[in-house]
Amino acid sequence: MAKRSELAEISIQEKDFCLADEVALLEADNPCDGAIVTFTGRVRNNNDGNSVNSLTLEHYSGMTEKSLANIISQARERWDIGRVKIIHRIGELTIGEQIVFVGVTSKHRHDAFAANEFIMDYLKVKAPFWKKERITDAGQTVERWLEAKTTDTDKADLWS
Amino acid sequence: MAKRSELAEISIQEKDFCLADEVALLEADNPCDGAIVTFTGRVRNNNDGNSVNSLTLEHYSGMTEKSLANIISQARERWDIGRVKIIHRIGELTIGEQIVFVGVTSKHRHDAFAANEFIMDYLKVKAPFWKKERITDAGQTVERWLEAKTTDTDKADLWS
Amino acid sequence: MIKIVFFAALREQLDCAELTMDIAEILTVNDIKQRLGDKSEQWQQTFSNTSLLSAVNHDMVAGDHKVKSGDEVAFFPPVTGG
Amino acid sequence: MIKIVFFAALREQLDCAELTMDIAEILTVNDIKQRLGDKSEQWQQTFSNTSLLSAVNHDMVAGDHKVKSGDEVAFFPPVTGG
Repeated sequence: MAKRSELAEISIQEKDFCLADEVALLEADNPCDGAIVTFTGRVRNNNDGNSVNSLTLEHYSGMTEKSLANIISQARERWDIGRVKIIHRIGELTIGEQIVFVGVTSKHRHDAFAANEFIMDYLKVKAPFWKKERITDAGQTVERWLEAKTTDTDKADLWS
Repeated sequence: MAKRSELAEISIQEKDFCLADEVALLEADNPCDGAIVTFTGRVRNNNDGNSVNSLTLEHYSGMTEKSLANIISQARERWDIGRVKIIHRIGELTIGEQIVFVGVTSKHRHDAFAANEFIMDYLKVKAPFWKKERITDAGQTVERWLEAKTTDTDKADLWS
Repeated sequence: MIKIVFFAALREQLDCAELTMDIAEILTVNDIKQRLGDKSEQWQQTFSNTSLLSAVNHDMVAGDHKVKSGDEVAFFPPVTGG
Repeated sequence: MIKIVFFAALREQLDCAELTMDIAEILTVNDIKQRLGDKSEQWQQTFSNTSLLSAVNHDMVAGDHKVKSGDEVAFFPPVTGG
């Protein structure tokens, strides 16, 4: 397994990230992990049939980092994984912009896949982020807080 | 769903690939797919305790493309996915080099994760590639064909 | 004294991001909710929403979790990140 | 006539990448294996390996698959890509 201390595993940031740079960091000096799985989430152009223009991401600084560190620890207990990186953006984001990145390396591809999906599923229900969408509804631009999906809670429950 | 015809979904090539370029192609003009999952497999520095120096990848041209196209079709039948890209390298590869890339976009992250892992699991047991490793065993450099793992067959069977 | 913070839709509904509360004895998170609800009709209604989540010192907790002076208590709607 | 191709360790064991075989009647993949095994002691032994896989016209097939003139038949060890 790669030394973990070399990487800051969690980054909450306003600025965009570069997938290639993140993957290069996960792979650097890491010749034993043959598998790398990445997840990238982007702002979609619609939600529940409404056209989305942009969104604002709010979070609970301090708790966010703690909850994500806790999720990574749980993933490490369950699977044999090497390096992990979670990036989550905050602030104003427009269509197509990257919101979240999760990268996991492992000797075994299944561990990398499972740990990555687990991290995303738990992040969705445990990490204190909230999205406010600016949507066009019947010609009007309105802001609304996104409602949590029960399917997300169900997905996270599947791991327990 | 993004138009598929824009992308060649399968590429068997000697030359290396660039993850960032592949992801950019999967995401370009694709504002409806909020999730993208990538898998990258690289040459590890060891296998069954032996130090690996390099490997050679042989394939059955024609059948390779057909089998991968078939795997993608099966993935499309099972999950709601947008764009798919599979790259597999052939020829001589050294430690740390990229061997295989699978990228899948979707509106829903679970579909992207599941389809990507399914494609990798099926590729491992259905696509006609063979690896010959150059390893150092007790001080001697020897070549040997990699043995197929029964765990790979078991993983693929889990999907049926 | 404890610090209480609110987030997202809850913060907007209350028009309040943060407040402090003097507590003499040890209270549960539910006790604190109750006290906050006592502030007004509107707060009462807001805190009757059973989907609200609670955290103490950055850990998600249940309603029977005990809060002591110096703790940071947070209330917020179900999270929607990722 | 059918074309028969071999890959990887099998190709090296046989020291043969490709050959053609005249077939008058319709044969199964197993029949073809049998005929190949008749070539020599070594081929006999090689084709007695039950883990060998077979493909006809680029599709993986079972031993009872019927082969007709013009088909391309392939034999190879379990695959190890990815």
